[in-house]
Amino acid sequence: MAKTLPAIAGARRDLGVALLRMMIRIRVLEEGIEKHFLAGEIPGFAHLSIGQEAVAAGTCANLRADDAIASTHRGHGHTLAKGTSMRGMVAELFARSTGICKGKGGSMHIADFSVGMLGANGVVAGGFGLVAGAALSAVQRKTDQVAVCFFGDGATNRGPFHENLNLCAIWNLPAIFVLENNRYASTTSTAETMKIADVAIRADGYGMPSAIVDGFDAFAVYDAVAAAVERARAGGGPTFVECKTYRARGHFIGDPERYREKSEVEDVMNASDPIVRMQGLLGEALTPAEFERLWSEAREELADAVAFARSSPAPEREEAFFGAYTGDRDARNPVHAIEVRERDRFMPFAPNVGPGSQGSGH
Amino acid sequence: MAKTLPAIAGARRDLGVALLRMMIRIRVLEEGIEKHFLAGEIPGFAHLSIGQEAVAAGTCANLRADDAIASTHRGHGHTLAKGTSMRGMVAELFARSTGICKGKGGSMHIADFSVGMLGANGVVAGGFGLVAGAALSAVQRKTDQVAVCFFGDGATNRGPFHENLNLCAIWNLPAIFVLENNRYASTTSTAETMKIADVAIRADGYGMPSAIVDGFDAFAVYDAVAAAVERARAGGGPTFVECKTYRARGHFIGDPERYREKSEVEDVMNASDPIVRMQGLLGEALTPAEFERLWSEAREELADAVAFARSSPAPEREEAFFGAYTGDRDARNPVHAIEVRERDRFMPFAPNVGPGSQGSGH
Amino acid sequence: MARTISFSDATLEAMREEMRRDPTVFLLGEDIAKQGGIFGQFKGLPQEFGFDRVRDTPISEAALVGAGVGAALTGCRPVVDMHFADFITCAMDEVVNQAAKLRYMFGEQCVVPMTLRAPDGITKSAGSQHSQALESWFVHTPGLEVVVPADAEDAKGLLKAAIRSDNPTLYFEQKALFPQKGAVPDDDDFVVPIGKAKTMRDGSDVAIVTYGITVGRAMEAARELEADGIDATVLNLRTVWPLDFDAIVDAVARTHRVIVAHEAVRVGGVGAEIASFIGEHCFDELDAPVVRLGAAHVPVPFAPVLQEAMYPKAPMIADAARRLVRREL
Amino acid sequence: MARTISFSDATLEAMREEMRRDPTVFLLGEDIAKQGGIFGQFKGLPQEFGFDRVRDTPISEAALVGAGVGAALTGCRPVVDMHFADFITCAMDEVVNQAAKLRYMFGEQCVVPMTLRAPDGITKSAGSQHSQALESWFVHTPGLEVVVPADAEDAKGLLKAAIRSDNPTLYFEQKALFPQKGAVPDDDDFVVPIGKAKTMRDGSDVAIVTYGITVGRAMEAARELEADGIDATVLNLRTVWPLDFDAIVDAVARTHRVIVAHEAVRVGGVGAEIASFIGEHCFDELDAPVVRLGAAHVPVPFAPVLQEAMYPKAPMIADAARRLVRREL
Ligand SMILES: Cc1ncc(C[n+]2csc(CCOP(=O)(O)OP(=O)(O)O)c2C)c(N)n1
Ligand SMILES: Cc1ncc(C[n+]2csc(CCOP(=O)(O)OP(=O)(O)O)c2C)c(N)n1
Ligand SMILES: [Mg+2]
Ligand SMILES: [Mg+2]
Repeated sequence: MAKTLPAIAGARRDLGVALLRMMIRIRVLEEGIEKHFLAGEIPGFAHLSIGQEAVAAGTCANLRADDAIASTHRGHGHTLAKGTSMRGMVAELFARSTGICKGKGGSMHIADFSVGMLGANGVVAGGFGLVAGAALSAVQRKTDQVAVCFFGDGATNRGPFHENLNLCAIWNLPAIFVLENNRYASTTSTAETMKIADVAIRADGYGMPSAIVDGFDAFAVYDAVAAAVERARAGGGPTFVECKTYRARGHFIGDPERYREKSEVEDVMNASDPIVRMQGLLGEALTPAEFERLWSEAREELADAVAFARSSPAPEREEAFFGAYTGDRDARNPVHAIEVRERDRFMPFAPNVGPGSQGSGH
Repeated sequence: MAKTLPAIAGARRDLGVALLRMMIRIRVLEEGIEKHFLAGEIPGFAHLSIGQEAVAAGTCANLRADDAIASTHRGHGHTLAKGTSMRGMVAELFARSTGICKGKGGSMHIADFSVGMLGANGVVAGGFGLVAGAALSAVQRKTDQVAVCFFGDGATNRGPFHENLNLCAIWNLPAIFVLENNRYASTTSTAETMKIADVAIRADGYGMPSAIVDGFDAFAVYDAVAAAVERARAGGGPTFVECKTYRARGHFIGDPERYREKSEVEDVMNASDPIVRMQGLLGEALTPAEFERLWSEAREELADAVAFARSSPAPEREEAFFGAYTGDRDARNPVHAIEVRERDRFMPFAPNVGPGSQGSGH
Repeated sequence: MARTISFSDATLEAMREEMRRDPTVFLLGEDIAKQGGIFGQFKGLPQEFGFDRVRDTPISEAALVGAGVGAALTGCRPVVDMHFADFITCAMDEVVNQAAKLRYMFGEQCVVPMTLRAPDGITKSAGSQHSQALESWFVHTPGLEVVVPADAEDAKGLLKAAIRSDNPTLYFEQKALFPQKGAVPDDDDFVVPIGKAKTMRDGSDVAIVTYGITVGRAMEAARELEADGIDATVLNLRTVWPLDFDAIVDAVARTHRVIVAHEAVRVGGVGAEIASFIGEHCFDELDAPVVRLGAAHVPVPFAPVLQEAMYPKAPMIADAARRLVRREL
Repeated sequence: MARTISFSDATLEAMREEMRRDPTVFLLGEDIAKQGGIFGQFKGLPQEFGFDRVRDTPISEAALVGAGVGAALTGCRPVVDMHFADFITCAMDEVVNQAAKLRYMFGEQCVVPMTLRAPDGITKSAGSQHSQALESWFVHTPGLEVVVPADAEDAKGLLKAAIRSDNPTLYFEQKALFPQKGAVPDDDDFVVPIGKAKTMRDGSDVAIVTYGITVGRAMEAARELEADGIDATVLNLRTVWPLDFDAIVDAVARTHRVIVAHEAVRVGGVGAEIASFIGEHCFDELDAPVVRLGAAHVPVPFAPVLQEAMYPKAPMIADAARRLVRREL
């Protein structure tokens, strides 16, 4: 039905296509992650953002490479949208030495400082401080950079949400707080953990302006964040943007999802799949062939990334003992010297096998 | 000028006199603490609530002995108002074995479980969790007890404020949050640490009802808390009560107070001293003689408490090693057995002298 | 009579029995009720005791522990699930400055019968922020009891003891142990006393002093050592504070050679307390240095090959024992 | 050339010099700017560097440290004042799960050049919640550096080193030391290298390995011991992680009798790591058990007489040394 809308033209059309391309890349990447996780090629935990792609795409389209974002445990979309390569991401999830974090981080701890991606975070609400700090850093260094924090509804019940939003508000820091309100925190419905309909009201308690947008509409997210970024760059301080969205998959891959009806998921996705939504908004401005090409290009990109990951070696066991501190790796680094001395007493006898190590692809 | 108000009669008059008596007892106690602290009879830190007496008196007049309160570093008024004896308090501040906490707590860590006083707290915002828990406990044990949390404006910028108020709201716990907004957190004006005029707006973020009252008017505090207590006992959930008040002394005894003008303090106290205010509200209903008697009785009570404290012994050094765990004190208590074994290796050689020990009055 | 059940079911039995026994026992935690907990360790509890005594909470660790302390001060025996031990860091003031200190600083006016359940340890590439073993911090924090079960029997008996204890008790349950099966006595009043260790195996050549999941690894090492004619004692501490110093002294006296092993980081770990205690109190009993084994001084990495390289397992323990006995250190 | 200044002024000089040297250095803390800090340790800084580089903050420890980490990741060298070390517990996730781990788990893509200043220790009946010494927790947390100055020279040189370090560094400054005066070299580039200990006194009968405020107590004990003809070495560790193991081994080799002393709780303290390391690496060098001295396993009480009874001071250290030398343990 959305198809009957008037077509969108010019720059707006190009933006829409760019947002659509990004959402499709995220969808394809995460469907791939799901497949390879279930195939045992990806160790650890993985949390998918399928259904929420419009938030990552719409937000990051407003950012420069030198702007910062902090992400969550559900960060694949944010990471890709901020500009990280699929190769680097997939290799990381496959725990390979060529991963963006050398295989030390994985899905829950993926970061790419080359594009200002300060990391997924295994700690809910872990990103608030990092973003407050990145925004404060921009002020201290007198740049016009901004910092964006992605977080879920559940994270807004933790203390660091409160402390950092207040801090950013009183100091007018160039921070944007993008809430992905997907109605659940793991097995728990948001209605059970807060008495308020819109989390945005909490921003009033910090004197911070807020907006509530349809998180399935990448244009709506883009426009709200664009205004926030403009204000932040101009020294106007932080903004709170609540995106109403939905998690179409389990909390993590393998979640039995006893806390909601399958039909609820289907109903939401049938009505609001952000990719279908954008296709509808573009209408005539995007031919079926162009739409198909976006998918095929994304699939090729993923296939290349998976091949790259599979052909990459696992990290050397030796790597486990390096990298906690700065400094060169030889005995001149005191911390390392101690590690080596202690390790050499017994670590060499640690067998290179164990429950998880199958997953390493060896 | 308040003197020209119509006199108050009956039960309201008796309430007013009771509130006035309590405020005068608090004032006299704290002026005594100030004097004996400066005389070197009270070790540690002491924070005075002079100017804020109406909040402690007006709140606690609504509570039963089996209701709980959690206090702050500025807790003398709350403690006295909840029913602790001056003797127990002064002996504690004097670090005597007869103190309510055996001399182990002091001003910042004074508690009296016999009257539901769960403790002053050296950690700002330390009381929120204790009150949420006491309120939850009342629900679990199916009683109609309520729990009151006293806290300052500065404490509302800490995470535990956020987490615990939300928890109490969603579970409709019988908790009352009494904010003593005295305009400063130590050297820092509240205007610098939050962009909002009334902290009460933060309660909206939890769906918690709130009230803002003149914290210099003990009747106003009493009435607001009375309504909150009634709602809480009836299962209606928590209430936030913001009391606008003022700290007439330094943050702690000895504070140079470089962050505000002396005149500001004088202006506020001239206009709003809660004791003068109540005297005015009572008008003809309280004779000058009755008013004077309230002061003289309080002074006698303090003199008795100070004499009691001075005549009480300091704790035995041995006491230092006991009381961290439950269990009898002999070697059958494994924890204690270890403590004794380890202590006996060297502790007996710890000299009973040191910088602080002069303060113990020996 | 004993039955063989999983570690996770053993904790479930402990909860069920204690909640039946004492109406003031209740559970707080994230995602524990509706779906029975990440490890199924709470399955069926809300159905029997109601959602008021098994409460799903917001993500508010500081409030959960703070409220646990408040409830413990006022007549309840709350059990707070930390979801992952790593998130104790989100409630550290409540554990260290409140729970641990209130009884002492208030002159013994109160007790704090709160139990914190903290699923911890290294497994399945959970990564740096979901794999820590932090018990050492709490051994260094006066006022707390700290227990670490090694098997189903410990899991049940120590959880019951923790809930019944009037002191705040941290119960570190290692995630990798949840599925492991073991024998559990058929007795509703079976508890494992806090502060008492258990000798799992009695040998004269070397003593492996350990706790938690490393007990199983030590037993495996001991079997391996048997082949080389080395007879090892394995001491399961069960409680890491208060430590069973008498049992430790006894193990040293019987073997004169000691390995202390745990999964937590070796530097500053509980092993350091034990090894230095042995040095202080058993100096003349020792034929060789006390060897400490623990995780390397790095965060826990994601890649399985890295993860498996940095903490002690059976082969490493066995090798250390061999070298210790042969004086090859 | 050297000048004699107070410990607190030494930290002030370090801040001023580093803030002049590097515009990305800034300070966050509660009540530090308007009134110059509880110990006057920030006096004059906002006047020279402005209130943007010396920021009074809300009471939001988790945000201060979190923002410190974020600023450190993005090109600044923040210094965050914890007001009292006890309040690190309010930001423990930010210190342990963020600051300490990010570099490692992100494959060394970033550095975290943040300094946490933590005024700590026992003084003036501040009570259980304002008197702790918590360095041991952070020695057990891979990814952090931990320094504890003993005098004005250390205070200045270690703070400058901490600020210049690319690793997150905890700087524990003991409150009772703030007024103490000491000599400080006249050199804007004087730094005390992290990871290197300093021999304060060289004696052959016994080595007292210690750090922070206990160094002065050990020196006092050493003077007392001289009278009894006992010649003590006093090793000031300066950094407790990474420990200067070479200096420790050297002190043991020269004396064969060792006391490890600190004000922190003895059980699970840094002394346990040091004593067990000595046991492992210097077994044959030891003529007697390594003796650990530290605070008793209780919270710090309020009453002066109680407070003064529960942590080691010069007479206790001297007595332990005498008994150690005379083999009376
Ligand atoms: C401090 C902390 N507590 C608990 C968890 C476990 N946990 C991981 S994700 C999650 C739910 C988060 O919900 P929300 O913030 O809404 O994000 P969403 O998963 O919906 O994207 C929980 C409880 C954690 N990782 N960190
Ligand atoms: C967690 C924590 N941070 C900092 C401090 C130091 N401190 C003690 S009182 C205080 C100010 C508290 O202000 P407010 O909450 O408004 O209470 P008031 O002193 O005005 O009564 C501060 C910063 C502390 N005790 N605890
Ligand atoms: Mg959510
Ligand atoms: Mg205030």
